[in-house]
Amino acid sequence: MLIEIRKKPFNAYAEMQYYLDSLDIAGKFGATANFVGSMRDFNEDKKVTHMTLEHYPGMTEKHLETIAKESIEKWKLLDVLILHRIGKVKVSEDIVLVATWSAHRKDAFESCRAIMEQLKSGAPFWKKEETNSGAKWVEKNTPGF
Amino acid sequence: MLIEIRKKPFNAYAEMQYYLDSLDIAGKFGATANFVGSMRDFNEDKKVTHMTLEHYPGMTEKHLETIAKESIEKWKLLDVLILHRIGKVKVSEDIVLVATWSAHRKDAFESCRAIMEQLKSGAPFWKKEETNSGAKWVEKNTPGF
Amino acid sequence: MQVSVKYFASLREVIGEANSVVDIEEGSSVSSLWQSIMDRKNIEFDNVMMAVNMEYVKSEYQLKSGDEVAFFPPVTGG
Amino acid sequence: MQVSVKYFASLREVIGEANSVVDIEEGSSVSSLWQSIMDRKNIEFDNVMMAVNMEYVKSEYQLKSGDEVAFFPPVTGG
Repeated sequence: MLIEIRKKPFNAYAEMQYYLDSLDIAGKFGATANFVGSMRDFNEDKKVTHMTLEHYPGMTEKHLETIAKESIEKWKLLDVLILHRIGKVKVSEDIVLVATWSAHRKDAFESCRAIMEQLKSGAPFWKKEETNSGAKWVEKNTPGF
Repeated sequence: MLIEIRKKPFNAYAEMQYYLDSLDIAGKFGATANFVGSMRDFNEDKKVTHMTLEHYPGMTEKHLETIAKESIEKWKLLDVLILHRIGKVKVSEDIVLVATWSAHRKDAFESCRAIMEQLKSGAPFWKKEETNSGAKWVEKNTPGF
Repeated sequence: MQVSVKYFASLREVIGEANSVVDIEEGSSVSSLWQSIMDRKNIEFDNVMMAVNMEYVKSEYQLKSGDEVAFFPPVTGG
Repeated sequence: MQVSVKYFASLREVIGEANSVVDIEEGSSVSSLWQSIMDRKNIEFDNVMMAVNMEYVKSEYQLKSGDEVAFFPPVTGG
Protein backbone atom coordinates (compact mmCIF):
# COMPACT_ATOMS: atom_id res chain seq x y z
CA MET A 1 0.00 0.00 0.00
CA LEU A 2 1.27 3.44 -0.91
CA ILE A 3 -0.38 6.79 -0.27
CA GLU A 4 1.36 9.94 -1.36
CA ILE A 5 0.55 13.62 -1.57
CA ARG A 6 2.57 15.10 -4.43
CA LYS A 7 3.62 18.70 -4.86
CA LYS A 8 4.97 18.11 -8.38
CA PRO A 9 3.20 16.83 -11.51
CA PHE A 10 3.21 13.05 -11.86
CA ASN A 11 2.71 10.74 -14.80
CA ALA A 12 -0.05 8.29 -13.85
CA TYR A 13 1.05 5.36 -16.02
CA ALA A 14 4.73 5.67 -15.22
CA GLU A 15 3.70 5.68 -11.54
CA MET A 16 1.56 2.55 -12.07
CA GLN A 17 4.45 0.70 -13.67
CA TYR A 18 6.97 1.90 -11.12
CA TYR A 19 4.80 0.92 -8.18
CA LEU A 20 3.83 -2.45 -9.68
CA ASP A 21 7.51 -3.25 -10.27
CA SER A 22 8.15 -2.66 -6.57
CA LEU A 23 5.55 -5.25 -5.53
CA ASP A 24 5.98 -8.99 -5.30
CA ILE A 25 2.52 -10.01 -6.50
CA ALA A 26 3.13 -11.05 -10.13
CA GLY A 27 0.94 -14.06 -10.95
CA LYS A 28 -1.16 -13.48 -7.81
CA PHE A 29 -3.52 -10.84 -9.18
CA GLY A 30 -5.86 -11.23 -12.11
CA ALA A 31 -7.38 -7.77 -11.95
CA THR A 32 -6.13 -4.19 -11.73
CA ALA A 33 -8.59 -1.32 -11.68
CA ASN A 34 -7.20 2.14 -12.06
CA PHE A 35 -8.74 5.59 -12.06
CA VAL A 36 -7.02 8.82 -13.01
CA GLY A 37 -8.59 12.20 -12.42
CA SER A 38 -7.12 14.95 -14.59
CA MET A 39 -7.57 18.67 -14.80
CA ARG A 40 -9.97 19.86 -17.47
CA ASP A 41 -9.82 23.26 -19.17
CA PHE A 42 -13.46 23.97 -18.35
CA ASN A 43 -15.83 23.57 -15.41
CA GLU A 44 -19.45 24.63 -15.24
CA ASP A 45 -19.07 26.39 -18.60
CA LYS A 46 -16.11 28.47 -17.47
CA LYS A 47 -12.66 28.25 -18.95
CA VAL A 48 -10.20 27.26 -16.22
CA THR A 49 -6.55 28.17 -16.62
CA HIS A 50 -5.13 26.49 -13.54
CA MET A 51 -6.05 25.69 -9.98
CA THR A 52 -4.57 25.43 -6.53
CA LEU A 53 -5.13 22.40 -4.36
CA GLU A 54 -4.91 22.74 -0.60
CA HIS A 55 -4.91 19.90 1.94
CA TYR A 56 -4.73 19.37 5.69
CA PRO A 57 -1.23 17.98 6.27
CA GLY A 58 -1.49 15.01 8.59
CA MET A 59 -5.23 14.50 8.46
CA THR A 60 -5.39 14.01 4.69
CA GLU A 61 -2.78 11.25 4.74
CA LYS A 62 -4.38 9.64 7.80
CA HIS A 63 -7.83 9.71 6.23
CA LEU A 64 -6.64 8.18 2.95
CA GLU A 65 -4.77 5.50 4.85
CA THR A 66 -7.93 4.53 6.71
CA ILE A 67 -9.91 4.34 3.45
CA ALA A 68 -7.19 2.18 1.85
CA LYS A 69 -6.86 -0.18 4.82
CA GLU A 70 -10.61 -0.67 5.11
CA SER A 71 -10.82 -1.38 1.38
CA ILE A 72 -8.02 -3.94 1.50
CA GLU A 73 -9.92 -5.70 4.27
CA LYS A 74 -13.37 -5.50 2.70
CA TRP A 75 -12.41 -6.56 -0.84
CA LYS A 76 -9.41 -8.78 0.00
CA LEU A 77 -7.15 -6.61 -2.12
CA LEU A 78 -3.55 -7.50 -2.81
CA ASP A 79 -2.55 -3.85 -2.94
CA VAL A 80 -3.70 -0.24 -3.20
CA LEU A 81 -2.02 2.87 -4.60
CA ILE A 82 -3.31 6.41 -4.03
CA LEU A 83 -1.54 9.52 -5.31
CA HIS A 84 -2.95 13.04 -5.04
CA ARG A 85 -1.61 16.38 -6.21
CA ILE A 86 -1.53 19.55 -4.13
CA GLY A 87 -0.33 23.04 -5.00
CA LYS A 88 -0.67 24.71 -8.38
CA VAL A 89 -2.08 22.35 -10.98
CA LYS A 90 -2.19 23.15 -14.68
CA VAL A 91 -4.69 22.06 -17.31
CA SER A 92 -4.33 18.39 -18.35
CA GLU A 93 -2.16 17.47 -15.35
CA ASP A 94 -3.20 14.48 -13.27
CA ILE A 95 -4.83 15.28 -9.93
CA VAL A 96 -5.53 11.87 -8.49
CA LEU A 97 -4.62 8.25 -9.15
CA VAL A 98 -6.29 5.30 -7.42
CA ALA A 99 -5.38 1.71 -8.24
CA THR A 100 -6.46 -1.59 -6.70
CA TRP A 101 -5.18 -5.11 -7.29
CA SER A 102 -7.24 -8.26 -6.64
CA ALA A 103 -7.67 -11.87 -7.73
CA HIS A 104 -10.94 -11.22 -9.59
CA ARG A 105 -12.31 -8.21 -11.44
CA LYS A 106 -15.40 -7.62 -9.30
CA ASP A 107 -13.32 -6.69 -6.26
CA ALA A 108 -10.93 -4.49 -8.22
CA PHE A 109 -13.73 -2.54 -9.94
CA GLU A 110 -15.83 -2.06 -6.81
CA SER A 111 -12.98 -1.08 -4.53
CA CYS A 112 -11.43 1.39 -6.97
CA ARG A 113 -14.70 3.21 -7.42
CA ALA A 114 -15.52 3.11 -3.69
CA ILE A 115 -12.12 4.53 -2.77
CA MET A 116 -12.61 7.38 -5.26
CA GLU A 117 -16.05 8.18 -3.85
CA GLN A 118 -14.77 8.14 -0.28
CA LEU A 119 -11.84 10.33 -1.27
CA LYS A 120 -14.16 12.78 -3.03
CA SER A 121 -16.58 13.01 -0.11
CA GLY A 122 -14.21 12.90 2.84
CA ALA A 123 -10.52 13.44 2.16
CA PRO A 124 -9.53 17.00 3.19
CA PHE A 125 -8.59 18.61 -0.12
CA TRP A 126 -9.91 21.88 -1.51
CA LYS A 127 -9.70 23.29 -5.01
CA LYS A 128 -9.52 26.92 -5.97
CA GLU A 129 -9.97 27.46 -9.68
CA GLU A 130 -8.59 30.33 -11.72
CA THR A 131 -11.15 31.03 -14.42
CA ASN A 132 -11.49 33.81 -16.98
CA SER A 133 -13.75 35.56 -14.46
CA GLY A 134 -11.40 35.31 -11.46
CA ALA A 135 -10.40 32.84 -8.74
CA LYS A 136 -13.08 30.82 -7.00
CA TRP A 137 -13.18 28.02 -4.46
CA VAL A 138 -14.99 24.95 -5.85
CA GLU A 139 -18.01 24.52 -3.60
CA LYS A 140 -18.74 20.85 -4.08
CA ASN A 141 -17.77 17.83 -6.12
CA THR A 142 -19.84 16.37 -8.96
CA PRO A 143 -21.81 13.34 -7.76
CA GLY A 144 -20.22 9.99 -8.64
CA PHE A 145 -23.38 7.91 -8.91
CA MET B 1 -10.90 4.49 -30.55
CA LEU B 2 -8.44 1.64 -30.87
CA ILE B 3 -9.12 -2.08 -30.71
CA GLU B 4 -6.28 -4.49 -31.16
CA ILE B 5 -5.75 -8.21 -30.86
CA ARG B 6 -2.11 -8.80 -29.90
CA LYS B 7 -0.05 -11.93 -30.51
CA LYS B 8 2.87 -10.65 -28.38
CA PRO B 9 3.00 -9.63 -24.72
CA PHE B 10 2.15 -5.99 -24.09
CA ASN B 11 2.83 -3.64 -21.23
CA ALA B 12 -0.49 -2.17 -20.13
CA TYR B 13 0.80 1.14 -18.77
CA ALA B 14 3.22 1.81 -21.60
CA GLU B 15 0.29 1.19 -23.94
CA MET B 16 -1.91 3.60 -21.98
CA GLN B 17 0.70 6.34 -22.22
CA TYR B 18 1.45 5.65 -25.86
CA TYR B 19 -2.20 5.72 -26.85
CA LEU B 20 -2.99 8.79 -24.76
CA ASP B 21 -0.08 10.64 -26.37
CA SER B 22 -1.60 9.93 -29.78
CA LEU B 23 -4.90 11.57 -28.83
CA ASP B 24 -5.75 15.23 -28.93
CA ILE B 25 -7.97 15.35 -25.84
CA ALA B 26 -5.67 16.86 -23.18
CA GLY B 27 -7.69 19.19 -20.96
CA LYS B 28 -10.97 17.76 -22.30
CA PHE B 29 -11.22 14.70 -20.07
CA GLY B 30 -11.40 14.69 -16.30
CA ALA B 31 -11.67 10.95 -15.85
CA THR B 32 -9.85 7.87 -17.10
CA ALA B 33 -10.94 4.42 -15.96
CA ASN B 34 -8.70 1.56 -16.79
CA PHE B 35 -8.90 -2.17 -16.23
CA VAL B 36 -6.11 -4.69 -16.76
CA GLY B 37 -6.71 -8.44 -16.65
CA SER B 38 -3.54 -10.43 -16.02
CA MET B 39 -2.70 -14.11 -15.93
CA ARG B 40 -2.66 -15.66 -12.49
CA ASP B 41 -0.59 -18.70 -11.54
CA PHE B 42 -3.60 -20.48 -10.09
CA ASN B 43 -7.24 -21.04 -11.03
CA GLU B 44 -9.81 -23.09 -9.13
CA ASP B 45 -7.04 -24.34 -6.83
CA LYS B 46 -4.87 -25.60 -9.70
CA LYS B 47 -1.45 -24.29 -10.51
CA VAL B 48 -1.47 -22.93 -14.05
CA THR B 49 1.81 -22.74 -15.97
CA HIS B 50 0.59 -21.01 -19.10
CA MET B 51 -2.43 -20.82 -21.35
CA THR B 52 -3.41 -20.47 -24.98
CA LEU B 53 -5.96 -17.94 -26.12
CA GLU B 54 -7.90 -18.54 -29.30
CA HIS B 55 -10.18 -16.09 -31.09
CA TYR B 56 -12.39 -15.86 -34.16
CA PRO B 57 -10.48 -13.59 -36.53
CA GLY B 58 -12.84 -11.03 -37.97
CA MET B 59 -15.77 -11.60 -35.65
CA THR B 60 -13.81 -10.82 -32.47
CA GLU B 61 -12.64 -7.46 -33.77
CA LYS B 62 -16.09 -6.65 -35.14
CA HIS B 63 -17.77 -7.56 -31.88
CA LEU B 64 -15.38 -5.46 -29.78
CA GLU B 65 -15.83 -2.54 -32.14
CA THR B 66 -19.60 -2.69 -31.69
CA ILE B 67 -19.23 -2.75 -27.90
CA ALA B 68 -16.84 0.22 -28.00
CA LYS B 69 -19.00 2.29 -30.37
CA GLU B 70 -22.15 1.68 -28.36
CA SER B 71 -20.33 2.64 -25.16
CA ILE B 72 -18.99 5.87 -26.66
CA GLU B 73 -22.54 6.75 -27.61
CA LYS B 74 -24.17 5.71 -24.34
CA TRP B 75 -21.67 7.35 -21.97
CA LYS B 76 -20.52 10.23 -24.21
CA LEU B 77 -16.94 8.99 -24.00
CA LEU B 78 -14.05 10.92 -25.49
CA ASP B 79 -12.19 7.73 -26.31
CA VAL B 80 -11.90 3.96 -25.76
CA LEU B 81 -8.94 1.61 -25.91
CA ILE B 82 -9.26 -2.19 -25.93
CA LEU B 83 -6.29 -4.54 -26.24
CA HIS B 84 -6.53 -8.32 -25.95
CA ARG B 85 -3.85 -11.02 -26.14
CA ILE B 86 -4.14 -14.22 -28.13
CA GLY B 87 -1.75 -17.16 -28.48
CA LYS B 88 0.45 -18.53 -25.73
CA VAL B 89 0.24 -16.42 -22.57
CA LYS B 90 2.56 -16.87 -19.60
CA VAL B 91 1.91 -16.30 -15.92
CA SER B 92 1.75 -12.59 -14.97
CA GLU B 93 1.38 -11.38 -18.56
CA ASP B 94 -1.47 -9.00 -19.33
CA ILE B 95 -4.44 -10.53 -21.15
CA VAL B 96 -6.79 -7.61 -21.57
CA LEU B 97 -6.73 -3.84 -21.22
CA VAL B 98 -9.83 -1.65 -21.35
CA ALA B 99 -9.68 2.12 -20.89
CA THR B 100 -12.31 4.81 -21.20
CA TRP B 101 -11.98 8.60 -21.16
CA SER B 102 -14.81 10.94 -20.17
CA ALA B 103 -15.51 14.37 -18.69
CA HIS B 104 -16.73 13.02 -15.34
CA ARG B 105 -15.85 9.93 -13.33
CA LYS B 106 -19.28 8.29 -13.29
CA ASP B 107 -19.22 7.71 -17.05
CA ALA B 108 -15.64 6.46 -17.08
CA PHE B 109 -16.20 3.99 -14.23
CA GLU B 110 -19.49 2.65 -15.56
CA SER B 111 -18.40 2.30 -19.17
CA CYS B 112 -15.10 0.61 -18.34
CA ARG B 113 -16.82 -2.02 -16.24
CA ALA B 114 -19.66 -2.50 -18.74
CA ILE B 115 -17.21 -2.98 -21.61
CA MET B 116 -15.33 -5.61 -19.58
CA GLU B 117 -18.55 -7.47 -18.78
CA GLN B 118 -19.67 -7.41 -22.40
CA LEU B 119 -16.25 -8.58 -23.52
CA LYS B 120 -16.28 -11.42 -20.99
CA SER B 121 -19.77 -12.60 -21.93
CA GLY B 122 -19.74 -12.08 -25.69
CA ALA B 123 -16.39 -11.51 -27.35
CA PRO B 124 -15.24 -14.71 -29.10
CA PHE B 125 -12.13 -15.67 -27.14
CA TRP B 126 -11.40 -19.03 -25.55
CA LYS B 127 -8.79 -20.01 -22.98
CA LYS B 128 -7.06 -23.34 -22.67
CA GLU B 129 -5.09 -23.63 -19.46
CA GLU B 130 -2.04 -25.80 -18.91
CA THR B 131 -2.19 -26.94 -15.30
CA ASN B 132 -0.16 -29.45 -13.31
CA SER B 133 -2.86 -32.00 -14.20
CA GLY B 134 -2.90 -31.37 -17.95
CA ALA B 135 -4.46 -29.00 -20.49
CA LYS B 136 -8.08 -27.98 -20.11
CA TRP B 137 -10.43 -25.53 -21.82
CA VAL B 138 -11.84 -23.02 -19.37
CA GLU B 139 -15.58 -23.68 -19.37
CA LYS B 140 -16.89 -20.35 -18.20
CA ASN B 141 -15.80 -16.99 -16.85
CA THR B 142 -16.10 -15.93 -13.21
CA PRO B 143 -19.16 -13.68 -12.70
CA GLY B 144 -18.37 -9.96 -12.65
CA PHE B 145 -21.18 -8.85 -10.35
CA MET C 1 -27.33 -24.72 -51.11
CA GLN C 2 -23.92 -24.52 -49.45
CA VAL C 3 -22.74 -22.74 -46.33
CA SER C 4 -19.28 -22.63 -44.81
CA VAL C 5 -19.05 -23.75 -41.20
CA LYS C 6 -16.39 -22.92 -38.60
CA TYR C 7 -15.78 -24.46 -35.19
CA PHE C 8 -13.72 -23.04 -32.36
CA ALA C 9 -11.95 -24.10 -29.17
CA SER C 10 -13.19 -27.28 -27.45
CA LEU C 11 -15.88 -27.73 -30.09
CA ARG C 12 -13.26 -27.73 -32.83
CA GLU C 13 -11.48 -30.52 -31.00
CA VAL C 14 -14.70 -32.50 -30.52
CA ILE C 15 -15.68 -32.10 -34.19
CA GLY C 16 -12.14 -32.84 -35.36
CA GLU C 17 -12.03 -30.04 -37.90
CA ALA C 18 -11.93 -26.23 -37.95
CA ASN C 19 -13.81 -25.55 -41.21
CA SER C 20 -16.06 -27.35 -43.62
CA VAL C 21 -18.49 -26.62 -46.41
CA VAL C 22 -21.89 -28.17 -45.80
CA ASP C 23 -24.80 -28.86 -48.16
CA ILE C 24 -28.16 -28.02 -46.63
CA GLU C 25 -31.69 -27.55 -47.84
CA GLU C 26 -32.77 -24.11 -48.97
CA GLY C 27 -34.29 -22.21 -46.01
CA SER C 28 -32.73 -24.30 -43.23
CA SER C 29 -32.41 -22.71 -39.81
CA VAL C 30 -29.05 -22.47 -38.08
CA SER C 31 -30.32 -24.84 -35.37
CA SER C 32 -31.35 -27.50 -37.89
CA LEU C 33 -27.86 -27.25 -39.40
CA TRP C 34 -26.37 -27.69 -35.91
CA GLN C 35 -28.62 -30.69 -35.22
CA SER C 36 -27.59 -32.34 -38.50
CA ILE C 37 -23.90 -31.82 -37.66
CA MET C 38 -24.34 -33.34 -34.17
CA ASP C 39 -26.20 -36.31 -35.71
CA ARG C 40 -23.59 -36.90 -38.40
CA LYS C 41 -20.66 -36.60 -35.95
CA ASN C 42 -22.58 -38.48 -33.26
CA ILE C 43 -21.84 -35.89 -30.55
CA GLU C 44 -23.65 -34.02 -27.82
CA PHE C 45 -22.61 -30.47 -26.98
CA ASP C 46 -24.39 -28.21 -24.53
CA ASN C 47 -24.52 -24.43 -24.59
CA VAL C 48 -23.33 -24.00 -28.15
CA MET C 49 -23.14 -20.39 -29.36
CA MET C 50 -24.07 -19.61 -32.97
CA ALA C 51 -22.99 -16.81 -35.28
CA VAL C 52 -23.74 -16.12 -38.93
CA ASN C 53 -21.51 -13.81 -40.93
CA MET C 54 -19.75 -12.85 -37.70
CA GLU C 55 -22.83 -11.82 -35.74
CA TYR C 56 -24.67 -13.73 -33.06
CA VAL C 57 -28.00 -15.15 -34.24
CA LYS C 58 -30.93 -16.89 -32.60
CA SER C 59 -31.43 -20.59 -33.25
CA GLU C 60 -34.34 -19.98 -35.67
CA TYR C 61 -32.20 -17.76 -37.93
CA GLN C 62 -32.76 -18.79 -41.55
CA LEU C 63 -29.59 -19.41 -43.53
CA LYS C 64 -28.82 -18.21 -47.04
CA SER C 65 -26.46 -19.73 -49.58
CA GLY C 66 -22.84 -18.74 -48.92
CA ASP C 67 -23.35 -17.78 -45.28
CA GLU C 68 -20.41 -18.18 -42.90
CA VAL C 69 -21.78 -20.06 -39.93
CA ALA C 70 -19.81 -20.51 -36.69
CA PHE C 71 -20.44 -22.78 -33.72
CA PHE C 72 -18.49 -22.44 -30.51
CA PRO C 73 -18.59 -23.00 -26.76
CA PRO C 74 -19.27 -20.20 -24.24
CA VAL C 75 -16.60 -17.54 -24.58
CA THR C 76 -13.90 -17.21 -21.91
CA GLY C 77 -11.82 -14.18 -22.84
CA GLY C 78 -10.72 -11.24 -20.76
CA MET D 1 -8.61 25.28 28.89
CA GLN D 2 -6.91 25.89 25.56
CA VAL D 3 -7.35 24.20 22.19
CA SER D 4 -5.59 24.93 18.93
CA VAL D 5 -7.85 25.71 16.01
CA LYS D 6 -7.12 25.43 12.28
CA TYR D 7 -9.11 26.76 9.33
CA PHE D 8 -8.80 25.72 5.70
CA ALA D 9 -9.62 26.92 2.21
CA SER D 10 -12.48 29.43 1.84
CA LEU D 11 -13.10 29.38 5.58
CA ARG D 12 -9.49 30.34 6.26
CA GLU D 13 -10.01 33.35 3.99
CA VAL D 14 -13.29 34.29 5.69
CA ILE D 15 -11.76 33.99 9.16
CA GLY D 16 -8.61 35.77 8.10
CA GLU D 17 -6.22 33.38 9.81
CA ALA D 18 -5.04 29.79 9.44
CA ASN D 19 -4.38 28.92 13.09
CA SER D 20 -5.17 30.22 16.52
CA VAL D 21 -5.15 29.12 20.11
CA VAL D 22 -8.53 29.59 21.77
CA ASP D 23 -9.54 29.66 25.42
CA ILE D 24 -12.77 27.78 26.08
CA GLU D 25 -14.61 26.47 29.11
CA GLU D 26 -13.80 22.97 30.33
CA GLY D 27 -16.13 20.43 28.67
CA SER D 28 -17.20 22.62 25.73
CA SER D 29 -18.51 20.85 22.64
CA VAL D 30 -16.93 21.40 19.25
CA SER D 31 -20.15 23.07 18.03
CA SER D 32 -20.18 25.55 20.92
CA LEU D 33 -16.57 26.42 20.06
CA TRP D 34 -17.63 26.94 16.44
CA GLN D 35 -20.57 29.11 17.47
CA SER D 36 -18.33 31.28 19.63
CA ILE D 37 -15.88 31.71 16.76
CA MET D 38 -18.68 32.73 14.36
CA ASP D 39 -20.02 35.19 16.96
CA ARG D 40 -16.63 36.70 17.64
CA LYS D 41 -15.77 37.02 13.93
CA ASN D 42 -19.31 38.04 13.08
CA ILE D 43 -19.60 35.52 10.23
CA GLU D 44 -22.09 32.98 8.92
CA PHE D 45 -20.79 29.80 7.31
CA ASP D 46 -22.96 26.89 6.17
CA ASN D 47 -21.96 23.25 5.92
CA VAL D 48 -18.85 23.52 8.05
CA MET D 49 -16.98 20.24 8.58
CA MET D 50 -15.35 19.58 11.95
CA ALA D 51 -12.38 17.42 12.92
CA VAL D 52 -10.63 16.91 16.23
CA ASN D 53 -7.11 15.53 16.32
CA MET D 54 -7.38 14.79 12.57
CA GLU D 55 -10.58 12.75 12.74
CA TYR D 56 -14.09 13.81 11.84
CA VAL D 57 -16.32 14.34 14.87
CA LYS D 58 -20.00 15.03 15.45
CA SER D 59 -21.03 18.50 16.62
CA GLU D 60 -21.65 17.33 20.20
CA TYR D 61 -18.07 16.01 20.55
CA GLN D 62 -16.65 17.16 23.89
CA LEU D 63 -13.26 18.85 23.68
CA LYS D 64 -10.27 18.27 25.91
CA SER D 65 -7.42 20.62 26.73
CA GLY D 66 -4.79 20.63 23.98
CA ASP D 67 -7.05 19.20 21.26
CA GLU D 68 -6.32 20.17 17.65
CA VAL D 69 -9.64 21.32 16.24
CA ALA D 70 -10.17 21.97 12.53
CA PHE D 71 -13.03 23.71 10.72
CA PHE D 72 -13.33 23.61 6.97
CA PRO D 73 -15.79 23.76 4.05
CA PRO D 74 -17.00 20.66 2.17
CA VAL D 75 -14.01 18.89 0.60
CA THR D 76 -13.44 19.07 -3.15
CA GLY D 77 -10.47 16.84 -3.89
CA GLY D 78 -10.02 14.14 -6.50
